[in-house]
Amino acid sequence: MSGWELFFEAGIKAVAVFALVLVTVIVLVWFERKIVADMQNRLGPMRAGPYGVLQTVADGVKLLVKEPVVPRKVEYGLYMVAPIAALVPAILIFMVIPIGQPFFIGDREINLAGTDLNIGLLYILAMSSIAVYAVVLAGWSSGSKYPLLGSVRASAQMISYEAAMGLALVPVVMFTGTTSLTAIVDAQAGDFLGFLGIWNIILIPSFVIFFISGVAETNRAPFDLVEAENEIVGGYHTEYSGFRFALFFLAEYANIFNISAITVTLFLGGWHGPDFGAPQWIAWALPIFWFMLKSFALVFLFVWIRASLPRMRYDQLMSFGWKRLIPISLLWIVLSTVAIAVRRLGLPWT
Amino acid sequence: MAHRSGPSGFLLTTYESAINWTRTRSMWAATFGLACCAIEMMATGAAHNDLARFGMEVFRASPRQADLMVVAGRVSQKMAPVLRQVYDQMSEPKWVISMGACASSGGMFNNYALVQGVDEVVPVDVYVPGCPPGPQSLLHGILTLQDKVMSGEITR
Amino acid sequence: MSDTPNVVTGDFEAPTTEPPSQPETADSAAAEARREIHDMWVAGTEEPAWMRSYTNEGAQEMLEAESDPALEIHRGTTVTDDFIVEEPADDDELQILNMGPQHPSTHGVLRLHLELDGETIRRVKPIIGYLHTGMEKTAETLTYMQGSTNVTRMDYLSPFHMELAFSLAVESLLGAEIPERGQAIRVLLTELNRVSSHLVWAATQGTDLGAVSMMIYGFRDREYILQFFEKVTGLRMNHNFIRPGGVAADLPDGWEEDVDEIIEKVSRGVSEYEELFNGNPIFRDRTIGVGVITPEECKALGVSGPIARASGIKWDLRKAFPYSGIDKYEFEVPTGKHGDVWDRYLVRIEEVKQSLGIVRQVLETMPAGDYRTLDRKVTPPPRKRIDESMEALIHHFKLFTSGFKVPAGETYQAVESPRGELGMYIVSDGRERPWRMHARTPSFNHVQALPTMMTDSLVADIVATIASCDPVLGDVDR
Amino acid sequence: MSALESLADAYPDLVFEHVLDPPQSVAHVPADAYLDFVANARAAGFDVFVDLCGVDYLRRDPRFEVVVNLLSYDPPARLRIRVGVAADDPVLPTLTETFPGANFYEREAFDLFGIVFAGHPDLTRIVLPDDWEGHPLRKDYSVGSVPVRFKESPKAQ
Repeated sequence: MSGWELFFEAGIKAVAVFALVLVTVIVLVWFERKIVADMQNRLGPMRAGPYGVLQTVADGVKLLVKEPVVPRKVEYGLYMVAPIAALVPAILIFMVIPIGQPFFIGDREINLAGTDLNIGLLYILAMSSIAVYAVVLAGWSSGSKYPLLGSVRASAQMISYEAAMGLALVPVVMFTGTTSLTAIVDAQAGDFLGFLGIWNIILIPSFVIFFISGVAETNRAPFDLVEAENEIVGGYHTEYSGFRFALFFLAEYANIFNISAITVTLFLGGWHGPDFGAPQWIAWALPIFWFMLKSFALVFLFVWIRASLPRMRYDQLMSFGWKRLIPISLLWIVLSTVAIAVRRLGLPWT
Repeated sequence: MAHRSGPSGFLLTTYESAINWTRTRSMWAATFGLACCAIEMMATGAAHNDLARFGMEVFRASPRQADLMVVAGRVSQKMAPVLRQVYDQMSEPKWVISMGACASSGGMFNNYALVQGVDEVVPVDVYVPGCPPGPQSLLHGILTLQDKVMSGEITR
Repeated sequence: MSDTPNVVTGDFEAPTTEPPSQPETADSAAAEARREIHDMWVAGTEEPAWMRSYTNEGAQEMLEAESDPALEIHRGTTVTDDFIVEEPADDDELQILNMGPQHPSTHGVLRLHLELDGETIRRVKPIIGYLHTGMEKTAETLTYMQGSTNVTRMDYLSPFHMELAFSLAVESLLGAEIPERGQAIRVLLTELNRVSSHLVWAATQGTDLGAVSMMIYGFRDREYILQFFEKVTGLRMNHNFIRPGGVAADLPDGWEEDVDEIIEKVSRGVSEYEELFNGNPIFRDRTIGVGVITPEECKALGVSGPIARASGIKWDLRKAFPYSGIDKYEFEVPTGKHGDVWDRYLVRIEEVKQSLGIVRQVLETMPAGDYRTLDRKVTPPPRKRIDESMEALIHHFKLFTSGFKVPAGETYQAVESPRGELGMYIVSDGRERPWRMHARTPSFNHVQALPTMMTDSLVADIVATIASCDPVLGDVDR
Repeated sequence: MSALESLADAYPDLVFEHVLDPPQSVAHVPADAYLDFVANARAAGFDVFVDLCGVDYLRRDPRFEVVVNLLSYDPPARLRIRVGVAADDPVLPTLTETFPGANFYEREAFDLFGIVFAGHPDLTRIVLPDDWEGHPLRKDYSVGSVPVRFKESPKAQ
């Protein structure tokens, strides 16, 4: 294996991930608008392409050609950097998620993930924290009051939920014994009684806490305090327009998909799923299909939550994070430890 | 076609109409409700009339991200500077629909308090008549605006 | 404006009095400094200097911080409570934030001047007038016949109540008797209007708390009622249907089925809202104990309607001073205990059900007869007579061009609008046009009471409190 | 004894009108007894502030009138207080000490009629811009209507 081949492979993967993120976001936004519309007895986008499938394209291109206003009072450098700082981590997170079964070209194994980091989980936690910096910086650098309130809220929210998110992952690591996402998916291979996948979903408290923190991490309803339209107008992106706003928009939806994909990877068996004895050329694509299906099911959950729940208040959000999620995570870690110990060493009195 | 003043090469016109297509299909309105008409504007966004069909359910609270200002209701002398400021805060290209009799001409309130027509403050692209205009009238106004944008009648 | 050709509603002989000099404003240097801080909208980044000098907006400052009895009442700190210790906040820590007039949750063009300590509101000052339409002046130029066209545009969510209050006031000066069917139609329409107004409240309350679907649901159910209104009056809003002397026309054929359908659909919708909200822990957390106002404060500030009822005052003008034969129908007056947003939610939802009950009773007991008074003085001749008789045509023409004369006198007539006591004070000088018409509108008091409800709450609670007061800015500014 | 009767006993000189439909009582109060009377009315049971507005009678003396509406919840009764205000010195004491709810209404009356309420904590214009000249609801103030112009018509050019 030469260096060129590695470079080539990495290049293709990077481009592919970027393209995948864009396509997913385009589908995702349309999906969300259609689902929300259906839940509200409406039709949703209908005019841009058949059933409005090109709606996101129209939005994106329009924002691209729209005038980007830079208000007078901004901190110029940070104001410009913030949208990029929002989007880059979103794409970087997606780089480590395995979206399908590894396959072989000749004797070369191609892993269907941007890269297989052996510290994948830590990497994800680190990257998602950086994404919050973008929000904080955007709010602060706008030099205006509503964005500032938004960024203050964002930092408080990050502190509360980052901790819960990290703690929720500890039992997963303890059960699977690895922090590599590929290895975690592999650990969920096989089935139980012939049809139930042995997924990490048995760690239900972890799953629930991780998903809730994920919703908070992506600033989605009911935790969308950062951009609460009815309270602080647009929050951190109030002063952004044109393409810079589009980057925030893109990052938000990419993050939604990321959280769904990570949840699928960690708890729902990743790309594992029945292959129904399909022929080789279909069986190759089935894992990707399962992965996407599971991810979009979770995205649907995101949308469902958004369509039905009111927004939480600042202090309630904090107390929910600190007084509920974190203690439960800690308790669950202790229980998991005991369970693992029992599984390995047997009951103490036997 | 006589009134078209933009570039005339084939590629450029195609590009131009593609851009115009995206603009018409994704015309985000600023939440700028003033009076009775604002209620009808909200009703237009609701289930029965569903502005979302045109990709317009995205009401932007921040004018910087909005393309369209629907001046829905009577504009008082006190509100006029604010209205102008919101208009100035919107980024180009931007359009204005004057919704209802009061916004278009002062309506039945020809008195000291009201600006007699919002076109004294901001340039208006489409006037929607009615007091208040029903959702169908507003939709018609929006479609008219889209036609005008599409045909290049309004170039910004 | 005064140099333009004008219509003067009074007589010209009167001496013009110089407007009295305005009281001295606060220290101009301090005001100037404040004005620098002040920004009109969100950004505060683009306010050109000419605009500031044009509107002189900054002059509407927060009150000086000295303790002033009225100010204390405003801030809700007159309640002496041993547990409350005033935290001295440094001026540097406070920031002034303008919410509105263009803000998604100020229900139009309300502007709130907030003094924030972090996210906590220390002081609030509502600034109104951005929708001032001069309707009270316009009313002096319109005949009584045209008057309801004007008033119906005040509170655009409950136009029938505005028309009813105006008509009742004019009728009490005229001494006109309205036939039973006309009264029943009035009750039917006003109660349906109460339901539709409360549905808009439900929509905005939900959406302001972040439940986006509620917006659509509320407007969806309201649409059924508006379609009925359109069928009856020809307009979806601003109907000008209830007029002095009765109503403009009889109900259309088949109205019973329509009303029946509305009752069924709206009841279903309301039970959907309850499903969405009643057991929802986030909704309860967001509303319980938020925006509290006590009965004493309600009385002193003139707060009425569902807000007063939610704080425990069992008072409904429909029970206390029945109008338009509403005492013939049975209904309950729901009350709350705590006066918070949650109780207002419960009270309003219950009011919707009670109103639907009244509508059901009207549907079952609609009397036959005339829908307007037969007094030829105020009622135009029937359409058929105009074709036959020249006198009728002239009478019709005179009535609609110059209106009818109303005996001199003054009256105050109030109805229970969806927002509270809606009063109409009319002074007549015996001619066709009111000498003075003043509308006592409930939202005006509610906006005034906002500081009392909001002080020391969070930004998110402000939004919930405004929505629960359900102010209509057309009603506030007139 | 009802609230109204006790009030009438306290002020034997005052003129009370009783209107039956709708049931309300009207008291004509001289300007110097105004504040005192309202405070007594509140003590007598009319403790709900309803309304305050100005009226311009133009040719009458006193030219202005301030009309205050009070309400008693139990028993249900309305009291309307009418106070004349002279045109050359349109000053009345403020009600905000007794009823904080009078705050906005007094500002409105000041804004639209130019009646000054002495002692009001923040007597500024409320519905009109601060730099407005004149008081529009006075009878000698024009409605301010502008003739309808059609922009495309040749005359308007």
